[in-house]
Amino acid sequence: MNEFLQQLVSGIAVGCVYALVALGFVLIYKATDIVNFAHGEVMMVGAFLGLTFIEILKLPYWIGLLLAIACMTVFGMLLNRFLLRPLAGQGILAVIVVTLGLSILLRAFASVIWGPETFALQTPFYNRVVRVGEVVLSQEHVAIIVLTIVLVAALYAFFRYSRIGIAMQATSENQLAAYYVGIPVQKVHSLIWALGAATAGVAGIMLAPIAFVQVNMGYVGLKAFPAAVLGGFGSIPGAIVGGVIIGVVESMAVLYLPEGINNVAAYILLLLVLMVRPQGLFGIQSKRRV
Amino acid sequence: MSLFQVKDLAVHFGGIKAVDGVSFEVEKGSIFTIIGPNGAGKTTIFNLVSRINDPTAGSIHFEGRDITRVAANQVASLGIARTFQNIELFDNANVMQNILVGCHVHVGTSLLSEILRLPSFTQREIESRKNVEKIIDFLGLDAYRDSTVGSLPYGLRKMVELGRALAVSPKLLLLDEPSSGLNVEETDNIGSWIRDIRDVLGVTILMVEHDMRLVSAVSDRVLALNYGKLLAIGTAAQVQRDPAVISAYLGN
Amino acid sequence: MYFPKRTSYRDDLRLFPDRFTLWQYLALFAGLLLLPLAADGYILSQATFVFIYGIVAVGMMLLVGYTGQISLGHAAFFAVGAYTAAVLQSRGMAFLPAFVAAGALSGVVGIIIGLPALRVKGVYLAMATLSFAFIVEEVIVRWSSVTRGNRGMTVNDPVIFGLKLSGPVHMYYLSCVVFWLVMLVVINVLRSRTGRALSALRDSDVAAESMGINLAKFKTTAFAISAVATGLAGALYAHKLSYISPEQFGIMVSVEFLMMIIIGGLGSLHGAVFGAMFFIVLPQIIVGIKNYLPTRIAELPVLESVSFGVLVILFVLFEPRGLNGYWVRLKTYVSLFPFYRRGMFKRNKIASSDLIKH
Amino acid sequence: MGFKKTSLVAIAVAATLVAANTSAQVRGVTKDEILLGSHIDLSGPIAELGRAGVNAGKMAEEEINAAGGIHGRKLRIIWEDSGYDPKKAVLVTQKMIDKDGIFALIMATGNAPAEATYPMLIKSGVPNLFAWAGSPMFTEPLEKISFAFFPTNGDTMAPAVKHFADQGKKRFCFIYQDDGFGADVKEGVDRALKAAKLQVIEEVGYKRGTTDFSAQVARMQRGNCDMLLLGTVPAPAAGIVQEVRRRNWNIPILASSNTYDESTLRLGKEAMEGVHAAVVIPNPDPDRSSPAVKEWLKKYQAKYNQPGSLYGAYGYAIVHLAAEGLRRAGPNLTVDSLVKGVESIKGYKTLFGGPSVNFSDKDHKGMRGALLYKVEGGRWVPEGGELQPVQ
Repeated sequence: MNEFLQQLVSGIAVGCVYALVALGFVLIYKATDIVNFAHGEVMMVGAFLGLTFIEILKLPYWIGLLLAIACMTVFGMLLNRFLLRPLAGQGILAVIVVTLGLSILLRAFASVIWGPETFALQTPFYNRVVRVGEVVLSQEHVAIIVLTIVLVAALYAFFRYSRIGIAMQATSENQLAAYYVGIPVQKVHSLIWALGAATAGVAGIMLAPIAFVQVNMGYVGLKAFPAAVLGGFGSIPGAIVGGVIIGVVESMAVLYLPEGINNVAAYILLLLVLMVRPQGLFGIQSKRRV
Repeated sequence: MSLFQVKDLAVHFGGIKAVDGVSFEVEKGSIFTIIGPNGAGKTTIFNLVSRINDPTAGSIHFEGRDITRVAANQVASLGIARTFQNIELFDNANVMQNILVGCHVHVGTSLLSEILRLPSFTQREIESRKNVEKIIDFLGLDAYRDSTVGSLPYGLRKMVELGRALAVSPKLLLLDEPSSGLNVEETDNIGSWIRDIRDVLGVTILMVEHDMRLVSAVSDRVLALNYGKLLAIGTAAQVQRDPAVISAYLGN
Repeated sequence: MYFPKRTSYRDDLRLFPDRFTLWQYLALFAGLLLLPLAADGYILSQATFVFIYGIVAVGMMLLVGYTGQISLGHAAFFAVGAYTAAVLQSRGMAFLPAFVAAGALSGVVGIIIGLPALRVKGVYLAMATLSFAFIVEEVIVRWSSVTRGNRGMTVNDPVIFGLKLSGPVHMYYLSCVVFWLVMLVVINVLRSRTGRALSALRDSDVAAESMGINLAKFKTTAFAISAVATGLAGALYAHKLSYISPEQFGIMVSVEFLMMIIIGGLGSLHGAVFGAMFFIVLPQIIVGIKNYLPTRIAELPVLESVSFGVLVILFVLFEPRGLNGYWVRLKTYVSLFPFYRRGMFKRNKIASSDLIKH
Repeated sequence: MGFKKTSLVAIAVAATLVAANTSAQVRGVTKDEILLGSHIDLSGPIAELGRAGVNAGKMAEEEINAAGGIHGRKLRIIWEDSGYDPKKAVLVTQKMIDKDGIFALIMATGNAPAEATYPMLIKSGVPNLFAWAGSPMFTEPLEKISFAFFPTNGDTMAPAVKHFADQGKKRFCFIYQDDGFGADVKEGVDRALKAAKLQVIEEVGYKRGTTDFSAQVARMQRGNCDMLLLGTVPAPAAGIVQEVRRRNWNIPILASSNTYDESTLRLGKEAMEGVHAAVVIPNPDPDRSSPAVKEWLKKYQAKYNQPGSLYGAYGYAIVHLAAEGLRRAGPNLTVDSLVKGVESIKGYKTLFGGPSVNFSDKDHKGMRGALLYKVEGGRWVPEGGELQPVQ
């Protein structure tokens, strides 16, 4: 039982990381119709920035975290401006290929700038544990979950109440209409990218203490996509739930299922969803009109 | 017994009743036109007939057979072909190939015979090319046989789409706003093409159109539609005189 | 410029539209046939890999370029082909039947992996195929009683009618022959009813359906043919390397396949072949360039992946017709000399650049 | 059909040509030069290792030539980049065989690339000397012209596992990387436990790039084992060990040779204390190794102004071992005399220590035993002497 609870918690923690990455590219997809296959690598960049501030420049953890997030927003805007805006109106294949190319480039540049080695990122929670009765939980896991909840709550409030947040929603719903009512669509897009990159960055920095920081950590992005589809692409709560589900399923699979299933659990889920309910758990299906 | 009947046809998208209990019949060899303001549900009826959407209620009969539930890709083989409001051509292929696609249901070569280029294949292929050649002559597209459709001007592409529909050698031809995007002169041409298609090829025509000049020029019967409801049905003149129709167009 | 002049419908169906093209290809075949007399094993091995990846590219082009179905799962077909051939021959089956079986089995897998295409398209399809590829890879790892799992397995030399094919020269001829056979099949499919149906459903599935084209059937056909080709290539790859392990069939392989045809130029078989050539030759080019670069940069381990990524992005954004675009322009330039004018391809560019938009 | 006939003719012709240029005197050996080739990763995932290996390899090459070469012949080694890609490895090796005409391939680096090029070497009769890869393929089954220096990952792990079994450990749990490398370690673990009439209680694999090991560790905890074995590379090892200690589960841990690396300590920090590792060659250590090694470190530092590493040590040792084999082959160097020469090497010790290297006409494995190291005060320190191999 304790074993189960502990696994549940660490599963949720990993799921939260998936969820944040998924959330990032769902935001971007909704607003700009661009599916960013490089979002895992964006997360990786975030982790490396965190590393730079916290380990290399020896800044306090929280300050380093904030600085990294700040840099990520800028990074997101730059990506949007120089790579993805030119993609506007291009087809899905173009988007897939360009973002895949981007992921290759980001990995390459990271290994040039920071080197191919693996790095450790110290956190205030390093190797501490929380005891809840018999259950022993790693503070790193708990921290991830708490941070995610806070972040999601903040985002929710932002979209619900802030003027720009509402503008973003409008743009996601219908770009043309938004444009007509005088929303600066371009600006909103780059803000969305900023937001998407920032959430990914947070995910990366939170993942760092358990998975370390290294060039290939971006492959987590491959789990985020099933998460997003599971929640019905384009639904933000969906992305969160999807991420957590996948995290939990994976870690349970290691414990209770034959070897190897855990490696493909996420993808089996994805296929099931696509076959049975392509619109996902939360999404709504739209048909092309002639 | 008319060629084509629609009984109490209705379809709802969410709350909206796009088509709401419409019934009409199309006589063999006639030209039947559906008119109505934008969003009246004209194209939706076409999409129901060509089975892109499923009706919520009602039935569609063609040659006395109920086709309300046949698969979308079966419609053509029954002898119903259509064109689209904003052209749906295969832009990267040339005119010849586009129209050849129209022959799809008639060629019926097996993958194996295609790979091995069996005589049966060659012979079928040649037949369909002869057939296409006739259509190209008929529509006077000879000059553009090998040009990529994507690079043709709008008017010509409309003709190509018409040709593709004819290649199905349909008994019933659905034309979705044949005049849209054409200038006056081109519209008149289209008018005469439509009549020729009926008179020469003996194809029954069901069309959606808003250019009243064209409508009154070619239609035998006209149906006016608004908010998915039937307003009036009769000759062009009758319908145009109908107060309900007038108020619908004036929008009060 | 060259205008087709036809006197009968048969002329439309010719493999080579005119004598000139026919002679060009005969010359090419002769060249390929005699290459081993001139070239050493190194060149031949490169040529062999070009043929092998050419087969993959042609298969992918049929699916992605002509049918508009995105696949990130072709590594799976490659793997299935390779392992089927390897396993069957290790259990004493002769090369030819094993080779056919490799194609057939990956064809079946292709149909399965193609199933999502009946429900979803675009990025969903890309992800579905990717997921299947992961699962196939995992199956190969787990099914170690047959595949030796992670240990990988050695592959016997193919034996055809008692002739043991080992060494670069034999593999060169083998893959050359297979390449042209696959090419011929794909060409024949593309220029007949099926081919027209495929590009029809790419350009407008609604219109295609209203013309009586059974989308499900033809999407599946496309996946099957593409998978068979890739599977055969996989079998050849297995023989060329004579050792295979699951690690050689990771997702990056699928990604590379996709990028290969993008760089080559979507919607053209020439493009597919150019893509394959480029893919094999790029590393040599880079090695060549390295000598002229300052050591600081030449030392960078990532040079190759960077140039690959950059090129792909540039091609998509600025030359959607890929290398084939340049080829076509060169040909027209030569045939029109001196009347070639810039911007001659504006319209077609619009037309073909939206191949990539599906 | 014409095509076929002509092609067969051409095959025949080409084949004879190929045959012709192979049956020259001895390929790659002239009266004043011996030409060797190597493919190694300089641009891929293990480029770091590759660079160090090549640097040190070149160092060795120069020393040997400075000392007058081998029976008057200078040694020349071509270093080709494989990028850890089997396809590229095959291409460059084909080039070295056909274009450069190398006498032998040494130090083929990385499991996948080295395994991919092995068959073509055997086919074309080019000796495969001392691949830098833990795969058993090169010596099992015994192949006349193929010699290993590097013990298989299993051969290194087995003696260490056996050692702890003899010390009375009964219940072994095993976490391994789910790929070729992990499979090799697993083979060694099973071999050792079989020899001790035991078996693994719980085992689980993880894929490269796994983010969180808590599930794997939790699964191990079920087995209530008395020793945890790791078939891992540095980063995951550190991750797993931290997770184990975090659950304050203080079970003794033995890790495979790849874990024996400074980065494991850097990542795992104090959690790594007390972890054992099977070791092939000890890390060249500026303050604790022999004067000769210190000398080597100085030379390396001077030549490349970066510290010499364990990877450098491997490259250096492999080239010198090859030279030893060539020397023993005598003045008239042929493939056969080389084989005789290498097979006559007994009790050879590398500059850096490690188990002794022994060859015979029945055994081409070279190193078989292992050393045992342990983390103490944040560094790897040796425990006892050389462990005897497990058959």
